[in-house]
Amino acid sequence: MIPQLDIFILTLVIVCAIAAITVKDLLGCAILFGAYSFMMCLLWSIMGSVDVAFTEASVGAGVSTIFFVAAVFRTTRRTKD
Amino acid sequence: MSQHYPVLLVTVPLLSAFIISGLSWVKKSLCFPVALLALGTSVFCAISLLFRVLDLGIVEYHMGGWMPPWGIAYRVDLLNALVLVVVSSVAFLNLFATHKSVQRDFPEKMGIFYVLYVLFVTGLMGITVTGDVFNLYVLLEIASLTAYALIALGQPDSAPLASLNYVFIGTIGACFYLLGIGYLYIMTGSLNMADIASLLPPIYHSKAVLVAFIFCMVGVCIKMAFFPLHVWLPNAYTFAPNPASSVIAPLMTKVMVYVMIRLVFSVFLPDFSFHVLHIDHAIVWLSCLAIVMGSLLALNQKNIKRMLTYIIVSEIGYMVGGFWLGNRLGMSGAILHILNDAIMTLCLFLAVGNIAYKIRGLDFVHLKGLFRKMPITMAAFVAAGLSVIGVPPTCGFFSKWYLISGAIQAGQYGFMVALLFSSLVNVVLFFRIIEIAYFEPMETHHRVVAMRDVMEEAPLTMLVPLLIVAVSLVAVGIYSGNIVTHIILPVLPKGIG
Amino acid sequence: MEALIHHIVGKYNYWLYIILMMIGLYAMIAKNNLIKKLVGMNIFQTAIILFYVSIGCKKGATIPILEEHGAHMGAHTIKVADYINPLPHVLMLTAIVVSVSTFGVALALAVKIYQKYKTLEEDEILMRLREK
Amino acid sequence: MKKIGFIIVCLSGALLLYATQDFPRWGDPNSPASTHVSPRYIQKTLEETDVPNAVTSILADYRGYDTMFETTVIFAAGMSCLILLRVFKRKDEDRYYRHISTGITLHVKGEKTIPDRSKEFERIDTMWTPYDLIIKTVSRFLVPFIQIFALYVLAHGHESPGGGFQGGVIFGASLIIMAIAFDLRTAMRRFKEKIDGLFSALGVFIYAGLGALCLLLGGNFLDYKELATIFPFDPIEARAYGILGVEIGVFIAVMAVMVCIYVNIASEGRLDEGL
Repeated sequence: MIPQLDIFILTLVIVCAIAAITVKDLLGCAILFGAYSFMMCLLWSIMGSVDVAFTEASVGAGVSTIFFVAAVFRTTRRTKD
Repeated sequence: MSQHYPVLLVTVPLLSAFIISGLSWVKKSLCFPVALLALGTSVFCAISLLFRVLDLGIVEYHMGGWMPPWGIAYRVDLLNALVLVVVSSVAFLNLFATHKSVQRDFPEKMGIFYVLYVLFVTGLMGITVTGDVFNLYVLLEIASLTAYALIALGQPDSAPLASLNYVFIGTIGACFYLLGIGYLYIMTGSLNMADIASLLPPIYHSKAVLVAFIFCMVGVCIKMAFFPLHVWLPNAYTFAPNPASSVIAPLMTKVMVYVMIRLVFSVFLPDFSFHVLHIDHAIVWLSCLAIVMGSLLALNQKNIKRMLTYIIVSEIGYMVGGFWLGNRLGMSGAILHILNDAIMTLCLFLAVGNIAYKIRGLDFVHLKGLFRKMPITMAAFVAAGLSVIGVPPTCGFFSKWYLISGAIQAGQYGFMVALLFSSLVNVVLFFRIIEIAYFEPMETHHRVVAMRDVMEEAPLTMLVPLLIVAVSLVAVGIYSGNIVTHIILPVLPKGIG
Repeated sequence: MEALIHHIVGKYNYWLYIILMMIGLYAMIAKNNLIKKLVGMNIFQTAIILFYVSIGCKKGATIPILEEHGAHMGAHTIKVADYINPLPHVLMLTAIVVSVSTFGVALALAVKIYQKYKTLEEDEILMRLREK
Repeated sequence: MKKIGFIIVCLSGALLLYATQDFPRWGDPNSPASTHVSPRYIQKTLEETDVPNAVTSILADYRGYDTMFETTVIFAAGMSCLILLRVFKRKDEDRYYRHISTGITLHVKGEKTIPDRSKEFERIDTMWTPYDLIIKTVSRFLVPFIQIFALYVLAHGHESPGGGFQGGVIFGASLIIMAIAFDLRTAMRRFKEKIDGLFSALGVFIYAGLGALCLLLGGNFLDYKELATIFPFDPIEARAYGILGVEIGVFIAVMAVMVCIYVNIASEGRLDEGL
């Protein structure tokens, strides 16, 4: 594993996390949240836990994002914070 | 077959949950009998297990035949067995008692309701019986997840919001617990309770173990609604549907108190918790605060169910404080109170369920003249109320007696004063209800009925379990001496004075 | 200086998981929108998963999938230090599943709340409740 | 609230940072976590279970009991979404139909209906009309491949990353893609709600039932080596096949539950219109 890559992805994860909770649009939040999950999945596959990374890629970045978008579709995109 | 009791206890309801879920699409009327049969089997297994443990000592069971540090093991001692009997019988009685109101309130979703109910009980029993810290987390999540759903089925206005708040706070609690066991894992490399306990003593002074202890305890305290962390409980339990609240309220918090006791006894060991950390005084003072604040907030309520939820908050203070007194009397009082409080809370909530089955609202104004309308239900309610207050023949008196003697022995007079204060407040609370229900005339629109004093009791299937519970209040009280000497005292570890 | 760098490289993964977890916890407590709180909850859970995965890590080891021919040479040829610790991975598979289940149920609850109040902001909902 | 939140967050963050001082270094092969319990899994997995992927063997065998409850959590989530959102009474809502040849839309109120599958009219959603030829065609091509990949992930879980859970999620996702690209009604016609409910229970039932079968054959719960008494395997192989069996159970349950949660959220429990 390459430390530079590791640190780069760790930074991206934190940026995505902060962006996901500050963006003022829930649909955008859903997509950023998917990106966050995907970055996390990359991080874990760098650390060698392939099974966890695979699960996170299919669940966190895949299905939860779909649930999220479906819920936003049924509710609203508006958010005050 | 008898060596398989620990696992049958959990897996019979689990398997039946899937059968019920299948039946709910095919033939709804069969769901209830299957659930009843499954929980009845668990009651049988739990009681046989208790006798087996009394005869043979600790019973172990290894899942998949793998030895403990590698596989998951169940380890049943008298404490587990006692709590298992409580959990299974409370769930069984409540299932039987609330069938009518489930039928009335959820005609279409009855099957799925029973699936969630049985899974909830499975989760609680799994928490109680397990000897593996991670397995405990998974089962905790099953119990919580089903509890969220059951609570959200209540009042359509506020129940979903209360439930969502419970989701947030409950998840923080469960995650703190997970983090705590992560810290234990990084320091010891094991997940089995007995194994961790044998590996911990050399590293007692490590900072990570201290933080692990704090996070596990905070997580468990959130789940059991210990006073400053209780904010989710009153709303969630008040707005929950009656058939669900009368199983969640008696069991969830008590099982979490059990988890706290289990963590102290078999993971961190009393030696660490009492002699290395010196936090027992602080926790006893916090629980005094919990008792006093719970009672005061209960005084402030105008809805009977909401009042009961605050009484639960103060009862949690009894158990936690009694346990952290750190002597044999206080600890046996706390463990006995798990049993007693489960029965009392069940009785109170079943009575409230019966009242709600016949009357529109549960505010105090709706209770006027209820003694004439539902005398049997109200008699059971009063019996449970007397037990909460702590009047001698009922079981509440005995556990309170142990707690108070424990407080005196430990020199914690503040805790004693808090207990007495809360008993006084309970007197006010229950006599206020008795006054409204007995002396005030019935509500105006019932006046014609009131003149003739027509009894309008809940159906027999709801009354009989209520009466069984009310009788067991007294029965457990009478036999509490035996329970303490034969079941509770042998559980306490040696080093406790 | 050398010691400091040594220290940082040894622990930075643990620090970053703490930062992530605190972001999640802060969002859960301080955000007003229910769905934002949910996102915070998920970040919080994922941070704990990151922590566990970091526990399992071993420098210079490969993924915990053994090569088949190892079986014929006997157990003593399998060097433990060559493979990453698989136990935390298993625990975290369970934790991921739990987090997606909680997420699904919480979204269902949020949809139900929206049906009733037509808003997802907590203060607006509480205002509606108080008006009644 | 923001200030209180900030204080709580800072306090717990400081506590956690304080504890990291005593941690073993990151990636240290001699830390207790890597030397106490886990070496046995790595050394013995091939010998004892005949599965090269240590994660799969721990997941489904050494700690299989956890995984059974993990699947139960998923099942409970599916049932919770169903009971929370599902509306069994059909509400008389406004519906829109499009006359296929002319493109005129009809607005139908109340109970009067045009049969949903009549040849001249097609039902369209009130909020959202997914009508994109490219997406439909591409998803029609992709779905079978996704499903085959899901089955591959399931079957190959012993030797490579993956297993029942991941496979089930991917298979469920393929059904969800169908629901998004066409519409919810089309997908639900292929995969009926009743079947979905039965599958989700069946999957976990397979898992727990296999465990109970081992118990009936005389072993402990989930002791797969007892399967060798009724099937023609030797005990070690029996463990590998037992793991495959429970993975299939997990696959079925997860697939069904993912679809169940999605359709209930997307259609607010009416299984009628939705994303």
